[in-house]
Amino acid sequence: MIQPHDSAIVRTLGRIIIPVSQLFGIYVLMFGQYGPGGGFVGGVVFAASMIMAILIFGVDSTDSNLARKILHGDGVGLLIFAGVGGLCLIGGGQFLNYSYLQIPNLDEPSQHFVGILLTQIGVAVDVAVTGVSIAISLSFEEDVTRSEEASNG
Amino acid sequence: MAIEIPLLILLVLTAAGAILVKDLIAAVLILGSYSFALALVWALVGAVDVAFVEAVVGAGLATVFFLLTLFRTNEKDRQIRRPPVPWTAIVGLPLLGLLLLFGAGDLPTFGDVNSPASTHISPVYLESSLEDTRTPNVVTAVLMDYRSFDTLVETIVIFTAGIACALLLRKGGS
Amino acid sequence: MSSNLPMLLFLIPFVVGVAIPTVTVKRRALCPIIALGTVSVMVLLAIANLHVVQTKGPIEYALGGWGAPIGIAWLDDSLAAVVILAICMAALLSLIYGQVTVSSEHKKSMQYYTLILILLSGLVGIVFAADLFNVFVFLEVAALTGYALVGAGGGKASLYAFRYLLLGSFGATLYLLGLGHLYVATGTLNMADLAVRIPEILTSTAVVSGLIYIFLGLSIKMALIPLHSWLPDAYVNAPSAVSPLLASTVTKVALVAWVRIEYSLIAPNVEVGHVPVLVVLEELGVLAALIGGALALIQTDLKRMFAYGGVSHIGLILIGVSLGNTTGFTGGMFYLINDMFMQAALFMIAGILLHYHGARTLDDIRDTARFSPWLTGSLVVAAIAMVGLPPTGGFFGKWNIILGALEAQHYVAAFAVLGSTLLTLAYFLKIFASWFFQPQAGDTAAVELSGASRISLGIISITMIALGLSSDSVFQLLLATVNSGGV
Amino acid sequence: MVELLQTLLQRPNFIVFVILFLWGIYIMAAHPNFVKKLIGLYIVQTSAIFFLVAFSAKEGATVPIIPDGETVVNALNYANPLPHVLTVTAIVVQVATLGVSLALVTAIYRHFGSLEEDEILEQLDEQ
Repeated sequence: MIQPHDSAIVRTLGRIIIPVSQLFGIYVLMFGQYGPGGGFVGGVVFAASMIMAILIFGVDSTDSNLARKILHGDGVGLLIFAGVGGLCLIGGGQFLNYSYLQIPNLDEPSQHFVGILLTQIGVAVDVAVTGVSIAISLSFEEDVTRSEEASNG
Repeated sequence: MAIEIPLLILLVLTAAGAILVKDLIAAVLILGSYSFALALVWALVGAVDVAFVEAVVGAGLATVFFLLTLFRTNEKDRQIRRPPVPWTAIVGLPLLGLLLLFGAGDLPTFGDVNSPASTHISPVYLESSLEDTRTPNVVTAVLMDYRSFDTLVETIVIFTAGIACALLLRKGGS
Repeated sequence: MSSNLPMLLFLIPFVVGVAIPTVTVKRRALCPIIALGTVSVMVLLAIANLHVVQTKGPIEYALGGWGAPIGIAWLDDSLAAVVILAICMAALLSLIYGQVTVSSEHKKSMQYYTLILILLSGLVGIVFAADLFNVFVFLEVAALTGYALVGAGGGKASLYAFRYLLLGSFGATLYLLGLGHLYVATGTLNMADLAVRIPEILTSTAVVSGLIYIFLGLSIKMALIPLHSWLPDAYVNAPSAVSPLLASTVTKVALVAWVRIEYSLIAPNVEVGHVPVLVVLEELGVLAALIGGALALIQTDLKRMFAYGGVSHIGLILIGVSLGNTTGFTGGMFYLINDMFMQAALFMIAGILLHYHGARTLDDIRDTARFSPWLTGSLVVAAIAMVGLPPTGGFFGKWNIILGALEAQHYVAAFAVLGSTLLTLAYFLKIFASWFFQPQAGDTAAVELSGASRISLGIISITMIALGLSSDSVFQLLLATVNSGGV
Repeated sequence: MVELLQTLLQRPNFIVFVILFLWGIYIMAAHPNFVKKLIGLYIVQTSAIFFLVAFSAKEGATVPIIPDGETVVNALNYANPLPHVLTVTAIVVQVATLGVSLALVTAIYRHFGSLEEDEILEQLDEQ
C-alpha cells in the first residue's frame, strides 16, 4: 500500500495545503450557481486534496481519516441525485422535474434552485469518493490483503 | 484571435512532446501541460466552466491517475524496435482526414452569430434560465436542470469506473 | 403512474446496483438473490410496459418536465418495448445461468452484480433515449461496464479488454464528433426535432459527414465488419458467466440506436451525390453477413465460432433495416430480437462445455465423453434457429428479410441472406460432426448438469421456438411502430 | 481546392483540431507502448471536445454567466451554453474511461510484466 512520505517539507506543506484545498472545493461547489464551477469541479478538488493526504501521510494514518471513511459511502452521491429525482416522481411530476419537489413556502424557481444545489452536492460526493477510490485501486500492490478491509466499505 | 495563435501552437507543441518523449513520467507531465493550454484556449473562447473542468480534471486528476499507474508499472517507453505501421492506419487515416476536410466545407464560420447552433435552442436557455431557476450561471442551469438527466447518467459512469477499477485491481476485494 | 414505466425500468436496476455494495456488506451471499429478484421485477415491468404501449400508444417521456427540444426526451414505442422485454429476459436467463460458473471464476461477486445491473440500466437507456447526447452517455455506461466485465476474466482477458476499450472509446469519440457536426448544422440534439430540420439540409457536407461519423462510431460498438476485431477476442476470453449477456445485448442495442437514427433522419431513396445512402448500408450488411459467416466457418474454437456467427447476424439485420420497406424492417428487427436469445444460448452452451467438460475446441469436443441430453437438445434447437428453419423465430426473421429484398428488387441482398444461411449450416455441421461421432463415447454416463444450467438452457430453447410460433403478434407490434411514424 | 484551403486558413482552430485528432489516432494504432496509446486516446478525445467548444463562440459574446441586476437578457451577448454542457459531461466521461483503462493496464502489467504490445504478443505466441 502507499507508504507515508518522510520529507518534513512535504508533510508540513501538506498540512497547510490540504485543508485549504478542501475549503476551496466546498466553495467551488456552493458557488457553482453564480460563477464557474459546480459539482464536478468541487468534487474533483476535494478528491485531489484527499488523494494528496493519502500520498503524503499514507492510507493508515489519522491524517487520511477522512479519505478512508469517505469510501464507505460508495453510492451515496448517486443516491442523493437519484433521490431528488425520486422525490419529484413521488410529488407527481416527471423524473428530475424540480417543480414537484414538495418544499413548503418556496416558489417554483426557488425549488429549481434548491434542486440544482442538492444534485450538485450529490455529484460532488460521488466524484470525490470515486476519485479517491480509483486512486487507491490504482496504487494497490498485487499481494496486498491486509489493508483491504480498511479501504473498501 | 491574436493571442489565440501562440496558444494553439503551444497546444500542438505540448501534444507533440507528450507523444514523442520516451520517459513516460515526463510524457504524462507534458500531457498535463497540454490540458492546461487547452483550458486557456477555452477560457479565451468564453467557455470558463469547460476550462475549469479541464484544468482540474484533465491537468489534475488524469495526471494523478497516470502517475499512480506508472509508479506501479514501468516508467520507460522502451520501444526496442519500431513495429510496422498497421494497414488499417495507412488506409484509415487519410480517409478520415479527407472526411474531416470534406465536412468542414459547410460548417458555419467561427463565431458566427447566425449559425443554427446559436439561434435555434440555446437562446431559450440564456433568456429563461434566470426566471426558471434563479441561477445566473447558465451552464450550471443547463447541466443540472434542463439536461440534468445526462448529468445523472454521467455520474453513473464515474461510479461505474470506481467499481470497475476495484473489480479489476483489488484481489479478493470486499 | 403508468407513464413512468420506462423511467422505472431504468431506475430500478440502477438504484439496486448502486445500493448492492452498501446493503450487502455483512452478507455477500444475498447479492445473487437481490440481482435475480431485480431482473425478475424488470421482466414484469417490461411486460406491463409492452401492454401499456400496445393499448395506449407510444409514451413520450419528457425528463425534468422540459419539453422535447429544450430538455431530454425518451420515446417508448412498441419497438422499444419489445426490445426491452427481450433484453430483460435474456439478462434474467444469463443471470440464472451465471450461477453455474460465477462462484468458481471470481469471488468478487458484489462488484460483478453491481456492474451487471448498471449495464442493464445503460442498455434500457440506449433503447429509450430519443436524444443524441443522451444516447452517447448511455453508450458509455454500457461500454464501461462491458470493458470491466470482460477484463474481470484476468490474464489474457485484460489485454483483450484493453483493446476493446481503445476501439470502443475511439468509437464513442467518433460518435461525439458526429453529434457535434449535426448539432452545429442544426442547433438541436433531439431526434424528433432533427428529423424536422435535417431533410432540407441533408446533402450539406456537415450533415453527411456527421452521419458518417455517427455510423462509424456505432458500427464499432455493434462490431460491424471490418470494425469487428475487438469482439471475438473479448467475448472468448470474458468470464463464461458474463459472455452470454454481453454477446446477446451490447452489440444489438448499438444497432437499435443506429436504426432509430437511420429511420428518423434518412428517408428511403435519399441520394448524396448520386449515391443512394440506404443501398450503401445494405451492401455493408451484405459484406458483414458473408465475411462473418466465412470467418466463423474457419474457426476451431467454439466460442470464437459463435462470436463470428453473431458478427455475421449483425450484417443480416443491417440488410433488413436498410431495404427501405416495412417487410425488410420488421424482418430485421424480429431477427434482432431472436438473435439476442440465439447468442445467449450459444454462449451458454459453450460456457457449460468449458465448465463441465473443459472443452474449448472442436477437437476437445470429439475427445469428450457423452454430453447431457439437455446440452445436446439445446444445441440442436439453437442450431435450427441459427440456420433459420421453421418453427423457430430465426426462420420468420430471415424469410421476411428475403421477402423485403425481393420487394425492393435487391437480389444481391436476398442471395447474401441465403449465402450466410448456407455458411451457418456448414459450421453447425462441423460442430455436429465432432459432437455426435465421438470415438470414446462408449457406455459412460452423461455428466449431470446443475439445476441452474438446466433451467436456463430449457427456458431459452423454449423461448426460441415460442418466438417462432408467436411471430405474427410480434410482427404486428413492430408494424405498429412503423405505422405510427416513430422508430 | 483553393477555396477549401482558404476557408481552412481562416480557421486555425480547425487545423489544430485535425492535426491533433489524426496524430492521436495514429499513436493509438501504431505505438506499441500501452501508456502511449492512452496518451494518444486522450489527445483524440480532447481534440473532439475542442471541436465542439470552438463552435460555441459568438462574435462579441462573453461568458454565459448573467451579471447581477440584468433583467432582460439578450442571447447575442452570451456564448452558447449547450456545447459547454456537452463537453463538461464528455470530459468527465473521458476521465472515467481513463481510470478504467489504467486499471486494465496495471492488470496487464501484473500478468505479463510488460507494457509493450510486441513483447506481450511474443509471450502469447510462445504459449
